[in-house]
Amino acid sequence: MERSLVERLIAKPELGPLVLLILELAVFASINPEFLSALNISNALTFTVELGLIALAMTLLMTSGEFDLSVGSVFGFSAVLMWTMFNTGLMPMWVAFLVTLGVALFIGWANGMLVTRQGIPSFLVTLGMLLVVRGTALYTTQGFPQNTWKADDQWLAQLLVGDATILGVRLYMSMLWFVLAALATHYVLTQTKVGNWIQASGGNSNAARARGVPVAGVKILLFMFSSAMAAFAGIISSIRTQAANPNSGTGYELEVIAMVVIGGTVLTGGRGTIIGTVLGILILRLMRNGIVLIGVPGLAYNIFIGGIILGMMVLHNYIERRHHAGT
Amino acid sequence: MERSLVERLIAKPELGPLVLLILELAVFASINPEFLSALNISNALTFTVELGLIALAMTLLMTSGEFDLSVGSVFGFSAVLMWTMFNTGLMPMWVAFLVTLGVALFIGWANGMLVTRQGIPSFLVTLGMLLVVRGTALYTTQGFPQNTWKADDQWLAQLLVGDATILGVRLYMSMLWFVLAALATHYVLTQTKVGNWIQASGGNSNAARARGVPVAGVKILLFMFSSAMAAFAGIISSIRTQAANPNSGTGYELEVIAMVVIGGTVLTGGRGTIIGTVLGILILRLMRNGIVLIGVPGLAYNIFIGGIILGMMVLHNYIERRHHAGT
Amino acid sequence: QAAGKTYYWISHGGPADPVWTYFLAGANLWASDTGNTVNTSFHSGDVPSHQEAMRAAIAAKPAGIVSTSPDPGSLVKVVEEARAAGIPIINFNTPDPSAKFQAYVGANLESVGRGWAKFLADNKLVKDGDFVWMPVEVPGATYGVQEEAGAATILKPMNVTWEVTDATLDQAEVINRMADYLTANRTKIKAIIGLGDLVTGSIKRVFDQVGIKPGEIPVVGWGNSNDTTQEVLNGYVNAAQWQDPQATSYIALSLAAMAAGGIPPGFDIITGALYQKDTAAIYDKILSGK
Amino acid sequence: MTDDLVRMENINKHYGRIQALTNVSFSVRPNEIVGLLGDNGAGKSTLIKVLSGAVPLSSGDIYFKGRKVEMRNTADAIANGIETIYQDSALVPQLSIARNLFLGREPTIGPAFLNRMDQDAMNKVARDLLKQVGITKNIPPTTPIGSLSGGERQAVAIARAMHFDSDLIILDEPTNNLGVAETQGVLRFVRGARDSGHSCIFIAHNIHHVFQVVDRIVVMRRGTIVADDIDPKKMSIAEVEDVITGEAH
Amino acid sequence: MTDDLVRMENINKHYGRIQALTNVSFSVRPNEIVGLLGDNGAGKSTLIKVLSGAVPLSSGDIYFKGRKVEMRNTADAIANGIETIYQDSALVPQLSIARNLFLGREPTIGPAFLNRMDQDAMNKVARDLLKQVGITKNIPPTTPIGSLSGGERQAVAIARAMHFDSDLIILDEPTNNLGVAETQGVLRFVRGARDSGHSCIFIAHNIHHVFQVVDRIVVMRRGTIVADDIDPKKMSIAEVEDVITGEAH
Ligand SMILES: Nc1ncnc2c1ncn2[C@@H]1O[C@H](COP(=O)(O)OP(=O)(O)OP(=O)(O)O)[C@@H](O)[C@H]1O
Ligand SMILES: Nc1ncnc2c1ncn2[C@@H]1O[C@H](COP(=O)(O)OP(=O)(O)OP(=O)(O)O)[C@@H](O)[C@H]1O
Ligand SMILES: [Mg+2]
Ligand SMILES: [Mg+2]
Repeated sequence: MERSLVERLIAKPELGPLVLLILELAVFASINPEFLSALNISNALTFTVELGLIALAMTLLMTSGEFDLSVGSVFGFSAVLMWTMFNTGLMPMWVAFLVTLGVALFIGWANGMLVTRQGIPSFLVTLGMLLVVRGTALYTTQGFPQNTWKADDQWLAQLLVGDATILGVRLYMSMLWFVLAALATHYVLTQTKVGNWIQASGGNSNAARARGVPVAGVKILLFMFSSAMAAFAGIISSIRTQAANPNSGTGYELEVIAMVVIGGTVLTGGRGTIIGTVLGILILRLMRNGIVLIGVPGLAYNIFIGGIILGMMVLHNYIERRHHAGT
Repeated sequence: MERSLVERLIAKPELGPLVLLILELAVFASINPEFLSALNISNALTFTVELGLIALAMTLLMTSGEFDLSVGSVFGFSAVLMWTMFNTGLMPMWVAFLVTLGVALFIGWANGMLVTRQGIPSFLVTLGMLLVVRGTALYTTQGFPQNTWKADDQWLAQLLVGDATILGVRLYMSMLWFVLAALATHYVLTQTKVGNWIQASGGNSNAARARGVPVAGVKILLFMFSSAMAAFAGIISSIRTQAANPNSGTGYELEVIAMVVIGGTVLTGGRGTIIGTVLGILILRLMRNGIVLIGVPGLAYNIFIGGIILGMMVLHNYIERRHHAGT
Repeated sequence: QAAGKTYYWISHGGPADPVWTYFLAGANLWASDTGNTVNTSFHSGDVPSHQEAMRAAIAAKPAGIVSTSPDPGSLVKVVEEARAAGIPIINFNTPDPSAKFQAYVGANLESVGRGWAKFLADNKLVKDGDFVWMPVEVPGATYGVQEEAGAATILKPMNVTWEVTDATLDQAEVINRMADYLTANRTKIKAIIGLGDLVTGSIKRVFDQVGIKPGEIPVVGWGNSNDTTQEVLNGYVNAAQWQDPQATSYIALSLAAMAAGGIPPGFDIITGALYQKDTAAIYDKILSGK
Repeated sequence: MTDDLVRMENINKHYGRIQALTNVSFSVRPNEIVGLLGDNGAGKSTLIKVLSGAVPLSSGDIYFKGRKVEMRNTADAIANGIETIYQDSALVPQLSIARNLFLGREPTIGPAFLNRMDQDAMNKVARDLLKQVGITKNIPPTTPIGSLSGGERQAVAIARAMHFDSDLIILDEPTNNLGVAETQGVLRFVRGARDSGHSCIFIAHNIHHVFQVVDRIVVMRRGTIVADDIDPKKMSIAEVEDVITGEAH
Repeated sequence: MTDDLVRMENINKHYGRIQALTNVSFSVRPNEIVGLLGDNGAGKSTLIKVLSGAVPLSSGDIYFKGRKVEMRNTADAIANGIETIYQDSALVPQLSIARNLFLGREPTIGPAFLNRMDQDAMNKVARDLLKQVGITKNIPPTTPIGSLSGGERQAVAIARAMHFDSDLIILDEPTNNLGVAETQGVLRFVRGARDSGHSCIFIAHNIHHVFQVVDRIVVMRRGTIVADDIDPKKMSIAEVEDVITGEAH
């Protein structure tokens, strides 16, 4: 009983998030048309992609059954690290950039080793790492933010976040990086051997191991990937916002995980979808942007964010039910 | 092949945390004897028990396979709510107290319903609830802290946090409440039918359901319990610190969960231990206290906390291995 | 008042940092006085989201924007965009000379820090070789950094040493950590500078818990919260800095409105005063009057 | 035939797109052992899951002792006196043997509000039951299920059915994983159940076992019932196998 | 006898306090089907788990083709050409049938660095294999394992062993859950394996099945081997059952 294409589309787990996104756009746009203005769209997108990069990596990691709370502090730390090395004239920017990525990879590797070899739950490992990394950023800088003036005339800076205005919409290079990353991760998860191993590791690690899948290896790799992406995002963000503050990135971990989960990836692993994550990213970020735009009082901000998340999940759940009746 | 008492003790999962705690005490005390001074002990304990009350409830909840990120904001919200109602002269303190607990129970109920009936992962539900509750606290108070000076002459305040000085150590009533709560929860988890249902719900909810265990009911109840305890702790804390600040409790959720996990309760449910949690609570809080006391540079604080958590888990894991070799 | 225009009031503060509640109150008061709409938002020091809000505001084409500066240099581009869009934009609470704001309203944080140190020095509360403790809610946030820098200009020459410690924004945690630190270094600490309102407001509670008598250790710091004025009145805090939070917001918005009306403000307005027991009553009235 | 213990009429069940049961009518008389046979995917487990409230039915009626009943969840079924052992034996690996045996119906001791389990009693009963099922090696009833062998787990599941005497006992492939001794234990138990007036639905692929105990054989294929009144005394194993595989004539 | 395919010598294995294997020596010759019998908890699964690297042994040696080998993990075993089907059939419920079949050894297509799975090939092979095992009803190979019936899952596990022809194929109670047709499929496969020169360890409680295929029967009891060279042609089922239950004389 092969299913028709239409049926397959409807049955896709991404349907829920998609409907939510469209609904959201409609509502905000109707309240304040500015919401769809070129200017606003480009604004909304810029920061979106920076968190998005992390969310993509987190999707793979969560599909393999682990998650990483330390991304937020790696985000802040790496920017500080790179700029310190660069500003103090220790090395040219691109070297500093590579060194920073190297450090991030090491952090991820450490997370992975502790989780897989020591069998410590990833919650504790990455929570501990969060504190260590954040602390290091604070201690080394003594809390002073790094200035990032000299960035503009750097080819690397241009390559990472250079912007171009296309039909009135200001687009940053980072958009491009995000799209590429999204395509790549989607390909890996759905088309490759490794993708199959990732899902198996999350779905039933014993079974995977019994088949000779290097579960530990896969997870370590993904931890490294998520750290690296966090660092990459942190650097991009610091160049764009022209600020490298040891505190930046605080609390991003929860937001990123929320994006991934809203997208339909399961917290406990085994099932993951990049398309869903992309939708989840847009849903959450546009919501934040829209709320400011329609002028919700600052202190009520959280009420709306939270309320909408809950409402959306109920709706999402309703849609799911409609289409998988019985099961 | 019944095992001997000694063997059973050694095989207990709580052994790990216990060793860690003793080690910790030894190290800190040796570096700075002040650590064991009456004054310091009472300081360390006061706040400890307030977080501890939440951790106890969280242990039961996590054993049933769910967790609650909203406890932190309920902690802050309930204090604000009670004091607003009391200060504005709406009602006498004890009524305000009961009403607040009622509201907290409702919040927990809402969490439980969304998780069990709607099948939304508790991560999202409680994250959303976290934001809504925090937001409400901020919006309704416009961010203004509620003053709590009038508390002292209230019998309820005395009952909750009245303090007595025993052999130079200033002890608060809250200590007593914590001990009672610990005993009660331990009894429930290990001795009662409900306790068996809690473990079953977390271990294999399908099996539990198949046996006619009201899994949803159990979880809803536990969500309500954890909210109520968070509120109770929040109120106690507000009376002691003489401040009801709408954003107090921020980030407690992670700390509390960390306590529970360090104690040996599994994030994924099925296995939980109150004794372990109590040890976990002491380990984490005394660590925070000890680090400051041995004079770690202020900004390096987090580095040490994180580092010690990681180190401890590795050690813990080592101890476990030693005693359950083979398995 | 359908006629009212829309203004954006954007802050890097934490929504429940006591002092910010007074800034907010000022903004709301201005709104009701003038019948204009003021959209407010807090960003707890998160630069990207602060910028995002600014841009969202610019997109909404309001009559004017008033904003704090989360980090030196972090708003340069955004401000340019606002100017380009012809939207009046005023800086308040935390100055950022590098960005082309039309005007700044608020305290000069470096001089505030210098003021505290000077007070300690002038009143012989610290001498050569002493140690000063500087608790702060969020290490690395602009306000603490600039105040520390300011204080340094006085303390360094006297070769007084100091340490900044992380107290967090959580009341219970603040008390807990400060109590711990005090217990540990009680003998060493000769004076305390509270770099933020929450920490300064917690001095009484901390002293009580550790068992230190009011005045035993001299304290200076921020005085924009009810708690602190009480502490000044009761002798826990020797001198506290008032920065006219409501006034700051009110004037900043007024300047924006003025600029919107076509009168360009070509000047900064520096607010603030260091008060002691004798004058504390005034501020107590303002604050408890909510 | 209101003398039926349970009667299911025109049951339909589909999982999403998959139709697992089509217009199935099935009944069990008091004090009767029915053997339910059929190839893989025939719908046996689904049928008994519907009957025991484990999965909701798409359409159809269920009568228990002549009275129409709603099986909204397993609790309903248990309340009606239906005890089920599922194929994917539903045990909680972290819990001890005894705690699993009594899960959902733990005996209590002391004042009710204390809600205290009588663990000693539970362990004692558990020990005896394991013997009855034929587990010779003595395994402490406090051993967590997780550390038992495949068959030992199955045995525990069986033991549970033995203990709570219900009107209808449903066994979905109970002899899987079981060794010689244990299997004999189960079959003995089933006969005993009938002798003491209970009814039983017995699902198994090992026809030898089925033939040793059942009074009547029902055969399913592709979600429908193809034969519902085969008398094991009047038919050979080979013939029944033909019916199952659909080569009957 | 260095002509053994595998030889395990003085194997000991304990889980914590529980001694599951005591001084077990066991060997399989090339091109031979060994039936491994024993009551529940006898140690059969543990023995083959040790052999396939699924659990570490406490002491003892393993020789493969005369060469001493370390079985640190299942990857080692697979590398040595040992294919195992565990009793608690190790499948990933979320993954499709095809993805499960090839898990760990997915065929790739296109340039290596793209690491791309050849999903069409996988699906095609999967479809054929399901037929071979005897699943008549056509189930799309993209169906997630989670929505299969007990026996259908078992069949998938078997199919896997069929596809990758390894020197030694270990089947731990493969006929559990299987219907008549499917069971015949498995037995046919085992015979075929031998005819094409492979060896096989066949664990089952259903002695009828064992007798239909094996060359030699080994019996375990309480973690030791009590008989290791029974010729099914020279002994009756009843006699073997006695050996298993320990009533031999
Ligand atoms: N949860 C489910 N989701 C989707 N389809 C299912 C589900 N459970 C069973 N099915 C399908 O329903 C049909 C009947 O399954 P069922 O388990 O009742 O068969 P069975 O007779 O018990 O087979 P077996 O003897 O192998 O256990 C099968 O085709 C199976 O694929
Ligand atoms: N993970 C484990 N932890 C502790 N004990 C175990 C574990 N696995 C098996 N055992 C014990 O080891 C002994 C042998 O188990 P094993 O699974 O090898 O038996 P078996 O012969 O396969 O039985 P069955 O025919 O029921 O599958 C049993 O007593 C069992 O309780
Ligand atoms: Mg079945
Ligand atoms: Mg076995």
